[in-house]
Amino acid sequence: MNPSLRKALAASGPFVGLVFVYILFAGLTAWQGGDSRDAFLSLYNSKTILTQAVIVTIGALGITLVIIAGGIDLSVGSQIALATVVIAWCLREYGGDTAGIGLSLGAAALGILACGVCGLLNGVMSALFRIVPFIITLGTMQIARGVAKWIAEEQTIVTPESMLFNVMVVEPQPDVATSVAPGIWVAAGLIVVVVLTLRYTVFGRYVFAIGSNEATARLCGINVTLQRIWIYTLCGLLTGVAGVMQFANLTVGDPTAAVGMELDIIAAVVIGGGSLSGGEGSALGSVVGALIMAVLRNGCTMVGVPNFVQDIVIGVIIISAVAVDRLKHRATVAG
Amino acid sequence: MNPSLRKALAASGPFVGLVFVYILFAGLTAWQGGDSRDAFLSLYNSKTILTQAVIVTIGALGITLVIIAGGIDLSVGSQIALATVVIAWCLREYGGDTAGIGLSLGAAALGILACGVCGLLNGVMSALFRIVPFIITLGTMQIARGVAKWIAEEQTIVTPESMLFNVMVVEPQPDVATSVAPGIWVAAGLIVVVVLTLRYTVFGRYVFAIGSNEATARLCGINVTLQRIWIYTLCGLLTGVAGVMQFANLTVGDPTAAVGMELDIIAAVVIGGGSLSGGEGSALGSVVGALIMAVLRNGCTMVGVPNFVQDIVIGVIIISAVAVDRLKHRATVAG
Amino acid sequence: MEPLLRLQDIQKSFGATRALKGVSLAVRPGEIHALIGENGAGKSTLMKVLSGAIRADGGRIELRGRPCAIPSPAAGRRLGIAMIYQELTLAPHLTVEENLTLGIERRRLGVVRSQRGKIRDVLALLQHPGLPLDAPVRTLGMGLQQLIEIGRALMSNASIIIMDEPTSSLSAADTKALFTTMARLKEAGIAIIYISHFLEEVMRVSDTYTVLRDGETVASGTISDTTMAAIIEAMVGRKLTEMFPAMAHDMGGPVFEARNVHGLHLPHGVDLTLRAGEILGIAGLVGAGRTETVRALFGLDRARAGSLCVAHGRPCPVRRQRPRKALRQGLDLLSEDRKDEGLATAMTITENTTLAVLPRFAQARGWGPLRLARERRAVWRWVDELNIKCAGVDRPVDSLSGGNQQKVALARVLENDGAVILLDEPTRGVDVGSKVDIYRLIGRLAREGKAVVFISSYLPELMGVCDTIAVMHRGKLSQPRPACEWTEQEIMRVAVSGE
Amino acid sequence: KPYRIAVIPKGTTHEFWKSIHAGAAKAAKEFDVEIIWQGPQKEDDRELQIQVVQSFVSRRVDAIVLAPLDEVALVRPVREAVRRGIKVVVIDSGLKAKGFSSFVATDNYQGGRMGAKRLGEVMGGQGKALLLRYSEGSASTMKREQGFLDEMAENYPGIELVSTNRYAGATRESAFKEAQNLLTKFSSLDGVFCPNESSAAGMLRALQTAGKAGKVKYVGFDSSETLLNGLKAGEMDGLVVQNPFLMGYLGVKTAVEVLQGKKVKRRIDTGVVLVTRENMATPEMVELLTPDLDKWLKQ
Ligand SMILES: Nc1ncnc2c1ncn2[C@@H]1O[C@H](COP(=O)(O)OP(=O)(O)OP(=O)(O)O)[C@@H](O)[C@H]1O
Ligand SMILES: Nc1ncnc2c1ncn2[C@@H]1O[C@H](COP(=O)(O)OP(=O)(O)OP(=O)(O)O)[C@@H](O)[C@H]1O
Ligand SMILES: [Mg+2]
Ligand SMILES: [Mg+2]
Repeated sequence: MNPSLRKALAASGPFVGLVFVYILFAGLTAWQGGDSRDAFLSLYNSKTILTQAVIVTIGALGITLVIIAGGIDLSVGSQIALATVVIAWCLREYGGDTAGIGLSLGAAALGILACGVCGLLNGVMSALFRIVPFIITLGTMQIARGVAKWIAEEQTIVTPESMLFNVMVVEPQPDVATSVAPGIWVAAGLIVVVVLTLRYTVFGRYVFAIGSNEATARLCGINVTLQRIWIYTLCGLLTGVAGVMQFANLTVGDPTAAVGMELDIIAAVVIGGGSLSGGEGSALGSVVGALIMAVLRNGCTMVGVPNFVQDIVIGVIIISAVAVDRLKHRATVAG
Repeated sequence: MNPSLRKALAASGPFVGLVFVYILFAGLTAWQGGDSRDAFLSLYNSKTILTQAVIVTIGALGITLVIIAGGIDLSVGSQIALATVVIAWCLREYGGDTAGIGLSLGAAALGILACGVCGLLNGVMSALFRIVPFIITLGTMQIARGVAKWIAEEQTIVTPESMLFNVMVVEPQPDVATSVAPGIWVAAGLIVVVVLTLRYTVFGRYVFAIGSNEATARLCGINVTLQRIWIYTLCGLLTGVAGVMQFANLTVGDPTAAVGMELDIIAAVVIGGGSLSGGEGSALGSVVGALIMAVLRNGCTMVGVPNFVQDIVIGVIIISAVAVDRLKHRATVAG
Repeated sequence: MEPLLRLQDIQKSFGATRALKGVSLAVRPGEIHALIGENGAGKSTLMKVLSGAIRADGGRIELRGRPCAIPSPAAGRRLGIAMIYQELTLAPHLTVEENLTLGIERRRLGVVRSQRGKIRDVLALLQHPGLPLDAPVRTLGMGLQQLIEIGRALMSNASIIIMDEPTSSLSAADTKALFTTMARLKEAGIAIIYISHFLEEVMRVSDTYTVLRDGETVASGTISDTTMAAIIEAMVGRKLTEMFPAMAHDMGGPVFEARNVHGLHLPHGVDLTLRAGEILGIAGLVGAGRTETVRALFGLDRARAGSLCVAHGRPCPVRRQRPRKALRQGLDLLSEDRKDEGLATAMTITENTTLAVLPRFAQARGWGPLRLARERRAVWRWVDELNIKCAGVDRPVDSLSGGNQQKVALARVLENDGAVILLDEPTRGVDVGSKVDIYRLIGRLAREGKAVVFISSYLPELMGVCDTIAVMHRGKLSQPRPACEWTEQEIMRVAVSGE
Repeated sequence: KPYRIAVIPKGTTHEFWKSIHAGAAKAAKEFDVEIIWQGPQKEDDRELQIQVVQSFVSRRVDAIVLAPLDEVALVRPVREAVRRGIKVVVIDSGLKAKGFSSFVATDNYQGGRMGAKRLGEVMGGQGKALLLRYSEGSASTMKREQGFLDEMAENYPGIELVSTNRYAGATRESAFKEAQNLLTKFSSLDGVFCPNESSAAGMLRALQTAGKAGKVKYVGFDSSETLLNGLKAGEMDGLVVQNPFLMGYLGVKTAVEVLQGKKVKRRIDTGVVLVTRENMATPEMVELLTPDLDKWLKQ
């Protein structure tokens, strides 16, 4: 088979799922009629879905790297909370009534950096002590959350007006079709960067190699320890960007934000074809996974089905995504 | 070295930790003086700590089995919520103003059974499809939560008075030293059962064998698939008992209960010497791990330190417990 | 000509095992140097030292006359040493191209630059120009994977290429292509160290040779000055008559029959009959399919066809065989892979010994509590009888030396007390003293009327211990003949050529 | 020796609780007692709040001032506290128990009606409106929601309530997402009501990001910096405000009186007021809305 076709097909699984979910809800809302009929398919709603998917998408980009390299990161949710708090603290301390562009960007950078440090710690500890990353990141999950509460003095931090507030506005200029939240552009940019990195750079190739067969990677002269530290740090930095988006959403620093979001993000990666045993996964797949979750959430509200249906559907989708993948693999091996 | 001594020493790590934490807080409260000085060391407070540890302890017993066998279960928190809801639903539907003993026990049994079914599903799916249990249980985590919300119609379920309410009363008869919550007796009984099962039964030995080296287990004629289904089912049933305790604590069926508790429980098991790569762990160790967490929580409230300190301390303890264990192993290998 | 590479007095120990006791070797540019020795002689270890995968405990490495250190595989590659490992070391999810260039990517600003031109040259050299570069290697067969492994070594502009049994899973055509390639590399002045058990191939392609035995150099020279017989003599070496204690035993009627066993991959149509008290040795080269035969009989690997019958029981199709069932039939297997399969090394001696028969030690037909005291007594019996050196039966198995670990694995088989016992390389990685204990034990089993299959790549022990010997060649088992009718040269000949 | 009184809020991250804290601190200073401020951080963590109460029972404080997260789940620990001779004053939300000394709270039902009245007025008595509920099982907000619905049904028949069954969840984050989706679904909306601070803040943010702030009539409940800014900017049309500062103050004061053996009322109303853009600058409103918290907390 043509190789690029093969790759496309492999990646198409989640994409087909996305289309299916979208059509399903379009059908449901149409059948239901009333207000929700056109609302779901409207351009504005698409923008809403995309905006809502931004945070999980960016987080998923980071975790995709980690998962491809055979690791896991449970501390992402806490890191996002930490980022919102650091940003808000920065704006409150140094901003007057309104924070200028410079300060806003500086605060965002600081938030991203804080997460980068968390990632660095994850990487160093799991590489040096050779502890399962599950435990390490379970620990940093608690620690990052604690530090966030500390900085915030266990409150939400209210900040002066800042340009960051506008990053997640669904439609900055109403009725302009191309006007979408700046956060979407950021996410799009990062997607491109991560996709290109994974596909075309030496680093990206090493990520796959380490996850696929660590011993081989070592024998081929790859400094696995160093690469792993890099991978976790990058994941942290990306998580930090997701944190900036979360802050833009909340407009306050909230140390209790994003509890459990790591599991959402991991689910997105897995739905998108990532394998927890490493070596498999794609940034685009993870993005599609995040979109599937966002469409599900949005669609459920549109149709007005209760939350519990949403929970159950997400659970079933996670399991079947992986089961289908496994059966596909088995077929390949047998054939 | 004497073998039982060896085992005792190996298990002593977490126990030393527990004593350390207890003495630390005794010291802190004494130093702080005032009312909290005697309060922490009081009999009543010990009862409180034990009562508070009951749920995590029973949950940890189940997960200990799973972790020793080389698996993981993320659905425990949701299962606990499901159990509370099933019990409450049962009491509300069939109880009048007060629920009799028979009904109460029946409801509890039903709650336990519901979790057993979740465990069975986990086991069957991870054994048959050979999907990483992380994903399977991530899926059932969502599904169980959704079903709980469904049954509860997204509300808390208020129930008539039932004898179950008394299971977690810290001191049923005031000022009687031996009067402790019935839940503690239940937990103690289960601890004994699980310890004996792991140590003295064929099944317990198989649990270790599967986690230690699955290929060997297969070579020795162990039906690994079947055993694994058993292990997850047992974990589910134990989780169900934890759910009964949670219900006794809340006295309502709460579909949003115990979010993230699985991570607490896994942390307890890991602090108690369980290894996520399987083959290692002990029921007593996990119990000590759960107690460490309970003492930490209680002590932090007693001393009046903020929540964030507690979070950070727990995180540090998780990581260092495992790091110390790893260094010890390395030392053994070198020596 | 000045040697390109000179190894002097290289030593390496793994715990108590002295894998290399002081090996020396010299290779000149444009030379194919054969490294020959029995299983476990230390060939792979020596080459891993050379490539930087492991560090030697002592000795000198000189490259182009200058001493150098090779602390890591990366360093080895920089020095121009490329290695083809015996166990495949590919990243299964990566594509052919990615595997070929792994670790030697050409880059500009971190971006990988295509080396397709060079890849095409290399594949053409291997006579597989059409290999799909974008296919993940796990979708390719074993043979092609081996080719990619070879290709990766060719990619790295190496001046020395080490090939550790490159042809063990290559087809005849690919093997021929590889030899052509080697000839071209040789013309280009590249030195090749070639490890193979296929002595005929070795004789055909190499210029010089070194024979290793038990971690020492025992012979070296030019191929044209020697004969295959002389090399085998050097490999097999010592006289060990006293090593094989004679245990008189009688043979009874047949207790085991297998007909026409086909595995998924190997073997092809194996027939096997065992009599009570018979010790059947199976010889063969690595990869001949001996392990797969006994695994299929025991139900550990899926089989394609065949039937078996233990101790006059009902015949049973091999496809339906399961380990549990086999154990109940009285069939038992000692795995060749002690560390990853044979033993749960983190568990105690007791637990390992009784794992297969545990319900026997529990009350109420396996449902009740274990009788720990009785279990320990049973294990102590084996510890005494097999002379297992341990600090107690509650020590974890990984605290024991390799030989004693193997005895624990044997104790498990003995505890099960089956009528037919399949021993796959029971003496691999075991020191000489323990080997004698194991031989004695095998003799005792036969005396008790059990039928034993003894797989080994070490010919003297087969000759010394077995009643009958059969030889396996590429999945086909020869007719068993009494051991006294074989010579080692004869076995080697059949193993290499198949007739 | 001064009395020690534990004050246990529902959560610690909302500004509402900061005001309660300040009020309690003021009372503590005034009556020379020591207060201990501790609570769960997420407003749906019943389990943790139970543990906090239990720990204070162990610690044998003299009295507990508690804002229960659940009107049933907290009954048992409160009963245990009472049995061990600890006085309990319940604030903010109801508790289905006997034995506690007094209930100091806003009349939430009236508050809900007040909000409905304001929304009905600014909408001119007609149009489509929606109610975004807070979280499952919270007694106080359920009363507000009920009051809102009753007032609407009785006095504003011209207003169609298009959605009353969706919950915002316990955090701003969850409220924001839910509100975003609801606003998309009901594109032609004239009025919105939210029953507490986190749901109101989430909704306000959703209106802002959807570009509908100021266009949709919007009445919320509780005050915070975020919400007051919204009011000032004309993005909100009214806030039904409780007096958390007073609630904290009266909660502790009542507890002290109980401890001193004085007789206290079973039910103490702390009142609600409607804040609008017009009246928010009056001195009494300023005092109510932005009490000088730091004065009481920074010591
Ligand atoms: N990592 C290790 N740990 C312990 N012992 C080892 C290790 N690697 C090799 N050995 C031992 O060192 C000895 C030499 O092994 P080596 O693999 O070098 O043999 P070889 O000559 O390549 O054999 P073969 O022909 O089977 O490949 C053997 O006894 C082996 O068991
Ligand atoms: N799943 C597989 N697919 C393809 N080839 C395989 C597979 N498993 C094993 N092989 C190959 O089959 C051959 C037979 O291996 P086997 O282990 O049975 O040989 P053996 O004679 O027992 O050798 P040894 O002396 O190493 O024990 C080897 O070349 C091996 O690489
Ligand atoms: Mg070798
Ligand atoms: Mg073999």
